[in-house]
This record gives sequence, C-alpha cells and structure tokens, in this order.
Amino acid sequence: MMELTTDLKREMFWTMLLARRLDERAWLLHRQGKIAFHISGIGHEAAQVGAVFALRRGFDWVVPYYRDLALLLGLGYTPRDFMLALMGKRGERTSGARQMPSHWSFKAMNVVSHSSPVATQALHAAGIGLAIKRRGEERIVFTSTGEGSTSEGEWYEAVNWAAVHRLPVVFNVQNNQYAISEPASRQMAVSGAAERACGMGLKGVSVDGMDAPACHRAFLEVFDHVRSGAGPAVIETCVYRITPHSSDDDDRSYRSREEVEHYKQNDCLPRAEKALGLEPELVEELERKAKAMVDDAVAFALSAPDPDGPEAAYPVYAEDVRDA
Amino acid sequence: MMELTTDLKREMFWTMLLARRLDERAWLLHRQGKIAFHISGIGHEAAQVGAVFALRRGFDWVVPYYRDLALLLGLGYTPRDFMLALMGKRGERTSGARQMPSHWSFKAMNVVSHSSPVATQALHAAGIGLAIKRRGEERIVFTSTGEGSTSEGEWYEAVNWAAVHRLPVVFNVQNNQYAISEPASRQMAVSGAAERACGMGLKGVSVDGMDAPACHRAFLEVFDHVRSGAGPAVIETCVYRITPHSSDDDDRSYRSREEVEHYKQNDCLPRAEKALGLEPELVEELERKAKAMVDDAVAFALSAPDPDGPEAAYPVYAEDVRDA
Amino acid sequence: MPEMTLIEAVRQALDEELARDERVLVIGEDVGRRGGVFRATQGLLEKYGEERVIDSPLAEASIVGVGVGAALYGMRPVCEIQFADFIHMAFNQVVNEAARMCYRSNGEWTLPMVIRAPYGGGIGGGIYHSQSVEAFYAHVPGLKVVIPSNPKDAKGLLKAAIRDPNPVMFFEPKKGYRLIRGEVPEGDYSVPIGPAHVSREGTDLSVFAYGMMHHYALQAAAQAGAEGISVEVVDLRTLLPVDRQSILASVRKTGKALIVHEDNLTGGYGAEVAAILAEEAFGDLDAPVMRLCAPDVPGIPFSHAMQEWVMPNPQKILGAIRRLARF
Amino acid sequence: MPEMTLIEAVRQALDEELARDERVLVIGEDVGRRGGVFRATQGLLEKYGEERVIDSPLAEASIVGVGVGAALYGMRPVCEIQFADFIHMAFNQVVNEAARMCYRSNGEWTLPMVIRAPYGGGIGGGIYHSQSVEAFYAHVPGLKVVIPSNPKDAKGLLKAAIRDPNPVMFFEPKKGYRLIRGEVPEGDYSVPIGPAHVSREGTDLSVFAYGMMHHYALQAAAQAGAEGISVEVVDLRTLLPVDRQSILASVRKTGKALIVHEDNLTGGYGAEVAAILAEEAFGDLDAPVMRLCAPDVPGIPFSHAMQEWVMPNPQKILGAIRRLARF
Ligand SMILES: Cc1ncc(C[n+]2csc(CCOP(=O)(O)OP(=O)(O)O)c2C)c(N)n1
Ligand SMILES: Cc1ncc(C[n+]2csc(CCOP(=O)(O)OP(=O)(O)O)c2C)c(N)n1
Ligand SMILES: [Mg+2]
Ligand SMILES: [Mg+2]
Repeated sequence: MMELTTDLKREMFWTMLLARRLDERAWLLHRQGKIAFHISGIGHEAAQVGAVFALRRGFDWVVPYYRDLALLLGLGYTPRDFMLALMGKRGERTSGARQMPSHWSFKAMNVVSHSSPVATQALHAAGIGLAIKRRGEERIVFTSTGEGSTSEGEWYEAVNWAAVHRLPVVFNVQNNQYAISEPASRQMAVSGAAERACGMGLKGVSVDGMDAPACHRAFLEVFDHVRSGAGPAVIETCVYRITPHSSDDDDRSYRSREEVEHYKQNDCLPRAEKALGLEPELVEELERKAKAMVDDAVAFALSAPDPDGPEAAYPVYAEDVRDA
Repeated sequence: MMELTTDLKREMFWTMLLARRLDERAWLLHRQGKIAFHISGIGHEAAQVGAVFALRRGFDWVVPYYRDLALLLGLGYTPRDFMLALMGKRGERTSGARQMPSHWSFKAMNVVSHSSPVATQALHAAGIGLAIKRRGEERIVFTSTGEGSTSEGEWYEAVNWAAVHRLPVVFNVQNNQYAISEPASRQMAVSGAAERACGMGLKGVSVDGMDAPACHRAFLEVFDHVRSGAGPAVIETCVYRITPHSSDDDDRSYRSREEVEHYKQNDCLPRAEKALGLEPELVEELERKAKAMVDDAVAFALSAPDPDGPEAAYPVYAEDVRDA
Repeated sequence: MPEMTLIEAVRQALDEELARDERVLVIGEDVGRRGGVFRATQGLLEKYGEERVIDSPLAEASIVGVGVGAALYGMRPVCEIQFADFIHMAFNQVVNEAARMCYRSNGEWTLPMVIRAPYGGGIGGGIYHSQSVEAFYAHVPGLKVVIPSNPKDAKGLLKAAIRDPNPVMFFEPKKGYRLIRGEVPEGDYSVPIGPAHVSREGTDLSVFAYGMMHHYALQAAAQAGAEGISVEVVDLRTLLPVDRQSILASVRKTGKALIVHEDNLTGGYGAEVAAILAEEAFGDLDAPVMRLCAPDVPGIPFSHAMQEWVMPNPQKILGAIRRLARF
Repeated sequence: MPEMTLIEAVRQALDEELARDERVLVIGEDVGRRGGVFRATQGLLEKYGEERVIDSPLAEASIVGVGVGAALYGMRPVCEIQFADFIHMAFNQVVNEAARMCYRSNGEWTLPMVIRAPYGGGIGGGIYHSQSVEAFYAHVPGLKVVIPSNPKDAKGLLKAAIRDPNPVMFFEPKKGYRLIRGEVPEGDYSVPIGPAHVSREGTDLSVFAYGMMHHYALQAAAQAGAEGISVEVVDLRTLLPVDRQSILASVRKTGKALIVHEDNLTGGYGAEVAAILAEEAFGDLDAPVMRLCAPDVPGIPFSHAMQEWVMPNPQKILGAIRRLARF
C-alpha cells in the first residue's frame, strides 16, 4: 500500500478544511438571509477527498452529486465559484445561475453537469464508461449518490449495465444514513449499499467514510481494479449527515439531538488532522488561509451583478450557446 | 415434503397437456392466416403448473405475464377464452378484445390485468402485497416475468419495496435464456435471476423449470415461507423458450437449430408424464380430450362475431363501464 | 368560515378522508415522520399509523406502481410525488398503467387513486423544482387532471379526487401553498371534478387560467377593471376532462380569450383551449386567441432575475389584457 | 433514383452514418444479432461490430441514459426504443436529462444524440404496440421532434438528426415501414430539420399532417381533387421546432385548415397547430380550424374492427375535407 506523501496529506486536509469552512459560511449566509438555499456536505469530506486524490484528476471523468463540495474543490473548483453559485450571480460557472447551488459542472476537469432528480446521473456514468471502453482508453468514471438514491430503478439499471458490459465505472454511495428524513432501513433490506453489488455481479466495498486515509486507500484499490479492466465496482463510504438535509429542512422531527451529537464526536475533520499528522501550527495557518479565501469569495460574490433576466432565453439548443 | 396425490398429479399433467395443445394449435392457426399474433408458453408449462397448484387458487393473488397460459388454465381460464382472445372476438374475457392475446385478466380468480411493457406489473404485485399486509390477511401474491425483464428498474424497485416492507410477494422469474434475441448474459452479470435477490435482502431460489414435481415442491416451500410472514422471495424457474419469441419473430438469426433441438430433448411434457407416473392409457385419453376441447374452442371462436367498432369508445373511465 | 392557507386545506382533506375511509392510504417520500417536505401530511402518521401513512423508498415509479397495486386490491391510495419535476420517473406507471387499466380490462379493474404533486415556479427552485407538468397528463385519456387555485377548492377537489373511482392527477401550485389564503366551509363537502368556475364576471374579454396563474389573473383583472376593462376570469380547475361548455360560454359572451399558464407555450394546455375555441367558437371570436405563457425554455432558472423574466405575473397578464382589449 | 421502402431508407441512413463517422453508435434492444425487431439495423452488427451496434439490457431508461453519457463523451449515439409505447420508461431521461442538458449547463455540455422509435397504429398491435407519443415531446424545449412520412425524408432527416448537435426524437410510422415506398436520391444528402414541406399545392383548404396520416392525407386530397376540391397538403415533418411560417403561409392562401393525426385529440399536436392559427391567422381564416384525430380513448384496440373505428384513414379524412370545403 502506497504511503501518503506529506504534500498529499496536507492537500487532503486543506481540501477538507476549505470545504468545511465554505460550507459553514453558507449556513451562516443563509441565516443572515443572504442566500436562499444551501445543501451541505458536512460530514462527507473525508470520503470525498479520499476519492478525489485517488483519481487521475483531469483525466478520469467525474459524475458527482450535490454533496460533493470537497470533491469539487479537489478538482479545482474555487470558493469564488461556490459563492457565485450560492448567490446565483453572473458568471456562475456551472450553469450561468440557471441551476440551484451545488449542481456541479466543470468541463475542463471532466466533471459532468447533473440535475436534481437523484440517481439519474448514474446512467450517464455508464454511458461515459461505454465510450471510454470503446475508445480503449485507460480512464475511469467516478460517480456518486446517496444511499437513498440506490432505491431508484435508474441506479440499478446503470450498475447492471456497467456490470454486464464490464465498464470502467466506480459507483460511490455516500451512505449518510438518511434520505431527507428516511433512515437507510426504509431504502434497503440489506445492511449497506455495498451489498447491493452482489445481486448484480460486480465488486462491492464498504469503508469508514469518516477516516480520510482509509478512504483514500480504499478508493486507490477500487480505482486500480476498475482501471485494470476487471469490471465496475460499488464503493460505499459510510458517513453521517451532520446537518439537516438542506437549508429547507428541519431534522428535529425525525432524529434525536443525541444521535447527531454522537456522530459529531466522530467528526472526520479533527480525525483527519490526527490521522494525517498535521502540525497544529500548520493547521492554524491553513485555518487563516481558509478564512481569508472564504471572506474573499463572499465579498466577491456579494459584489457581483445578477444575471440579466433575458439571459434566461438561451441556450435552449446547441445553436444558441453563447459565452457566459 | 408433501406427497402429490394421484388427482393432483393428473391435474398437473392435464393442465400442461392442454396448454401445450392449445399453444401448438395457435401456431397452426397463425400459419393458416387465421390469427395475427401468438406468443407462446411452450417449454414453460412445468414451471407454471408447479406454481399454480401450489397456490391457494382464488384466494391468493396472481399478477402474471404473457407466457402464463398453463398457469391461467390452472386457474380456470378456458380454451374458449383463449381462442376468443387469439382471434380478438366479442366476449373476449380479459379486455373485450382490446389487448393482444395472452394479456391476462381474470378478476374472479384474483388475476390482475397486465400490459405489454414488461416488468411493470411487479410493482402492482408489491402494492397488492402492501394491501394484504395492511389487512392482516394470509394471502400471498404471485407475480411472474422473464429473466430479461429483471433488467428493468421497475422490477428492481418492486422487489426492493417488497424486501424493505416485508411484503408477501413471490417474484417468479421464468428464465428461458432469451429476451427475444438477447441471451441472459446480456441482461445480467450473475449466473441467474435468483442471485439478484441477494443484493436486495430477500430469499432467492432457483429450480429446474423442466421438472414439474420439483417446481411444485419448490413453490410450496417458497409460498410457505412468504405466507408465514418471513418476507418476499424471488424464485427462478430455469426453462427454455422452445419456440421463437412470438409469431413475429424468426429465431434463426440468433441461435442455432442444434441448441433448440438439444433443449427439445429435455421437453418438460414427456418428462412430466414420466415423473408424475401417468399411465399411457390415461395420457391417450387426456390427449383425446384435449384435442376435442381445442377443436371445440377453435370452432366456437371462429364462429363468434367480431366486436363492433364503436365499442372502442369505452370504458375510458370507471363511469363508462358496461357489461361486455 | 375558517380561513386557512392552501396547504392547510390539502392537509385537512387528507386528514378527513383518512378518518372517513379506512381504505385511504398515503404513500410517498418523507410523508411519515417528516410530515412531507411541504408539511402536507404533518401529523398524519401519528394519527393513522405507519400502515396507512407510508414512507416509501426513494423511487417514484414505485410510489405510483405500488399505488396501482393497492388500488387494485381495493385501497384508495393517495400517492405523493415530492416535486412534480420528479414525476417523470413514474411516467410509465401513470400513462401506461394507471390511465389504461380500466379500458384495457374492459372495466374489470378500475383504479381509485390520487397522485398529488406540488408544481410550478416562483420559489427559487431552479430548473428541477419549478416545473409545470400538467400538459403531459391532460393529453392522456383515462386520467383526470385537477389543479386547485384556492383553499376551498383544494380541499373540496382533493376530497372528490380521493372518492373518484379513477386515477386523478392532483397538482398543487406550491408557490401558493402559504401565500394563498381563503375561507373554507366547515364540515364535509366536495367540489366536483369537471366544471370550471367563473371566478369573476366580465364582458370585454375572458381570461382562462388555473393554479397560481389564476390567482394572478384575478389581480390583473381587478386592476384592468379599475382601468375600465371588464374581464371575466375562468378558473379551469379540472384540466381533464376539459370543460368545453364553460370555455365556450364565456367566449360567447365576451368574444375574446386570453389563456394564461406558467408552463411553456408550445404544446402547453393553453393550446388545447385555443384549439377548442378555434374550432367551436369561430363565429364568436372578435379577436385572435391569445396565450400568455412561459417562453419555450427548458426550465425556470435559479437566478431571481431570470426566474422573473420567465414567469408570467400580474403585470404581464395586465399587459396582455390591455392589448387584447384594444384589438 | 432507386426506389425503396421507408424502413430500408432508415437502415441506409444508419449504415451510411456509421460508415461516415466513427463516433456514431447504435444502442437498443435486439439491434445487434437480431437486426432490430423491424430489421432497421439488419446487417449493421456484422459490418460495424459489437462495440458500435450494442444490444442493451431490457431497460429503456438505460438506453437513453447511457446514450446521454456516451454523447457527453463525444459519441453520437442513436438509441432505439423498440416501440414508442415503451419510451415512457425513459421519459425522465429524455425530458429531465437530454432536453435540459444544454440549457442547464449554459451550453457547457451539449448532446448530439438521436432517439428513434417506431410509433402508430393500424398494425394490429393493440393498446401497447400502437401508441403515438409525439405530443409529449413536442412540448419539451431542448428537444427536436421529427417524423418522416416517406423514404426520401426518412433517410435525409435521419442523417440530419444524427449530425444535429441536439437530442432529436425521431419517430417512424411503423405501419408505413414496408407499405410506403418511394424514390431516394443516390449519394449523401440530408433533409434539414425544421421546414415543413408542401407536398401538394391547393387553394381551397390546407391539410396539415405527418407520418402515416400524411400518406393518407395525400390519398384523400387526390380523391377530393377528383371531386373538384383543391386541397393543399402540408407535411409537417419537424414537429419541434414548429414551422409556424409554413403553417401560416398555407392558411393565408387557402383560408381553411384541417389538422390530422392518429394520436388522440385532446392535447395532441394538432392543438398547437390550431392554437397558432387561432392567434396568428385570425384575419385569414374563413372557417373553423378542424382537427381529425383519434378519439380520446387510452389506446388502439387489438380487435380489427375496433382498431379501424379509432384510426383516421383516407375515407375519414376525405369526409372532413368535404365538410370543411362546404363551410
Ligand atoms: C428523483 C428524485 N426524487 C426525490 C428527490 C427529492 N430529494 C432530494 S435529495 C433526497 C434524498 C436523497 O437521499 P440520499 O440518496 O441518501 O442522499 P443524501 O441527500 O442523503 O446525500 C430526496 C428525496 C429528488 N431530488 N429526486
Ligand atoms: C418495456 C418493454 N420493452 C420492450 C418490450 C418488447 N419485448 C417484449 S418481450 C421482450 C423480451 C422479454 O424477455 P424476458 O423478460 O426474458 O421474457 P420472455 O419473453 O423471454 O419470456 C421484449 C424486449 C416490452 N414488451 N416492454
Ligand atoms: Mg443519504
Ligand atoms: Mg426470457
């Protein structure tokens, strides 16, 4: 098993930290009435950096979902990008402020646009895998969803396609134990999403998603397997959604404060600090840097103009595409 | 394990025989240009009688698919009913000649109407199971599809629902190795449909669908399991589609004559004759009876009138229902 | 009469029907402990239990398909799709299965079931939490399609839908959930599925609308009235079956028609209304039939400015009324 | 020019595009060894191999969704849905994903892909092998919707669809697959997506139709001509974007419009054509806009007599032409 270099450890931690601070700021902005909506990745960061730093970034393809802020930051998405999206301002890079925040798209890094209906993107990942295989390339496709989304027929069809055609696709299920209010036991009669794999004939792996180095190792292994042509895989990262589902949600009706507190004790960020062996001084420095970047991004986005209304008229067809 | 009574053995064989002779006649009528379409159950009869005679007929619910002729005959559907359907004549009992032949519906026996899009009915079976469970009744629901249809997201969603809610549903997959031209290996990367079950957390069973007593035993066991409240099950009956997919199909482009011949050697009908210990004289008598019934049904249906065109105007809504 | 919001009226209808008829079930995502993401089912789990208020797996086709099965068995399921934008995953179950069950079985099987979904824009939901989907279903014989515009109708029509022996698509204008308040009769009542409702009488021109746009149309009509234009407003309420008689009667009186919906123009429900008028009111029309709809773009953007540009609103409706009145 | 059937023209287009552009893929059920249940893809597997002519699992959403993914990667997939009746299972992938990809990504991602499906009745297919589904998609901005009525257009439009940078729904009138023969130009050509085609000039009234009904409309028009009624026939061909100019130009000339489709009336594509006329040809119309369509029933029955009762045909079209001419 490959040892993590100091640089990589630092970058993984930095990405987690930046994601966390941006995410927290989003909640604050929402409380302040400055943004209308936020959907959070808090609690998912370790798993996402484990994945993204195991990818060949800019070479492999990524079909993400809305909680993947840390993953996107690892691919070069910036705090300013994120704040523009939260505020729906001109220059928003994923959709020109057409989509809600956290609906990623980043073509330069092979990150595909996704919609809100869950699990639909899994089929796109299979299609990309098909094209890669046809081209005979070494790339793989990474795609993610929550565990609730594995109940969708489209998720199953995608995994089944990939298994039948032995496509180079990694289906990551970020199992945070809830789909809005519904516990995982309302989605599946097996103990976790990795078990889903056995009915479809592909590799299934489950990993502690709060443990960044463990996630990184697990993803490296799975990516190697898939890249080698041995077929697709499902990899479940067991995390916990520390926040409500979104800024529209109130989670008190369906889970206890004690449960949430319990999982906060296992927060992946302090765990990563320890597991990755970051020096306290370095952490402090990174914290300062993160705060500065978040402040800058907020100020930048607040001062950015709104799009003009009539921009909504296009691009309906490829013929209408203009530069944003 | 319960011993089959002589009566039951005879009834099982008789049902298989009648189904076979009706089905063969349908092919003949098609060649003669007397009917437009036939979709065949030849090769599936043993599995179907195994299932139907293990059900509590008229008490349990049945959500079938188009190859279930033997199953339906076991529930009281008659040769005349079948011939009226093949010819689309007035009085056709499942749809008033609105649907293609072999699209069953038989309310008196709790057989639900199904459509042509495959696998959609699996969800209806789950819903019926939900209602039965809510009522606290002892009934079970039997539903069937081919193995190709297990690739549909709706099939997965249905099985998953049943597993999560522990519904009294039995999902029978009649694996005849082909979905039109596509071999099962194009549908799944596991060795059979029963394996699909393990990813969803329910019982999965596979049985030689050419062996009538074995099927009967397997279904009895599975039905008991499900009736006892232990949750749903998938039961795969391994059969072979001896005919082309339908009268519109030509199977020579995608499978060899040798392969078909090979499976004909294992035909479930002669095997059942032996396994069920039927006397040759009895078989001869049953053959005569079957021929007479088939002849009668054909004559009856040929002389039946067509529906009037304007009957097509109703019943769009429940308010428009008339007696056929 | 007590006043309440549209969403409260929906909840009351569900509550009363669950109490009245033990065959009624509620099935959907987060409808149980969470009480629905819009709180339409709040409190129902506690009152009626897990076997009647059922948190489904995250799978829309299954919500409808399981509902179909339950209805076949004699239940009266009310299926909730969390946002209309996600009903597309259940399209096959609605269109191939629910809508065609009665016809295909020559009436042997009928399906008393309701499929509810919040629809429409104006709430910052972006492309996938703002869609209008009624036109797809208003094209499908075998379905009924209902859209209430106010609390009284919401409660009365939903009760009628639950009691109806057919599959009823019940789309609720989510922007109006808390915005639209109104009086609701006490005691049990229902509003029949079928008839449109003339919500404001007028003589110069007719505005046909439903849902949130009906609410806006009334505002625009009041303003037009102040300017001396007498506008008749017709709340279509039931989109399928179409109430041709009410549509024709109004235009016979006014001679002019403006149709408003927030769904995009081309192939929207307004096309059917216009086509009916073009065929059956030829002699009555004094002006072209006008449609004021969202432009033909694939969604309502998240950006507030872009959202407002796409959505019809009272000002835009008033502008169209003025243009049509001048014709 | 060689003569061929409509299905042969489809096959030629696929063959030539596969040969011309290695990014073109064919994906669908039984498209490989079986060559398609209607033989549209016969011989292509042998010529282009399993990696380009792909037998998919039996799952329609996946056929479209995998196509979307392949197109994102730069392929040009041609997805086949075996019968249009089964496309409902892919509705979400078409409507939420394919149609909205360009807009939602502000043009960062575009989808050059085609979704082909045989549609329509008259072949004894019953409720689930006879459906017309074009109205659902002609309502969705971001899609193009094309229906050829003859071999020349089938080949030329399919080539244009494969080369188009947008998702194109390509519906083929299956009853015409072998019934409709015609000349097809030699060599590479395409027929542009967009413009309707005046297939017969006339002065008394305009008939708008597409697919099989266009074929019937020409027959009816010929008969009407023999009776002294001069009928202009317009083959709409591209349903979305709508060719408003051609529709309006024809009615400006004739003053009367009859719209024919085999899909059911209410909310069908004819409603949009009628609505355009009601709004923009008000001054040109000398008669009500007529629609001749299937009645509002949930399907075309298997019984031959009932099927014929539901389907429009040349006789029924002629009857409508006579009525309209007399107005
Ligand atoms: C098809 C569809 N149905 C419903 C929703 C509403 N919704 C948004 S997120 C969500 C829960 C998703 O749960 P899970 O897959 O576990 O992901 P998580 O949000 O927990 O990360 C639901 C029901 C949706 N976006 N798409
Ligand atoms: C949703 C849908 N897609 C395609 C078809 C066309 N079709 C009819 S039967 C069939 C193959 C079904 O194979 P399988 O499930 O194995 O059942 P079998 O016919 O072999 O018994 C196909 C593709 C259909 N009826 N429904
Ligand atoms: Mg989750
Ligand atoms: Mg099969």
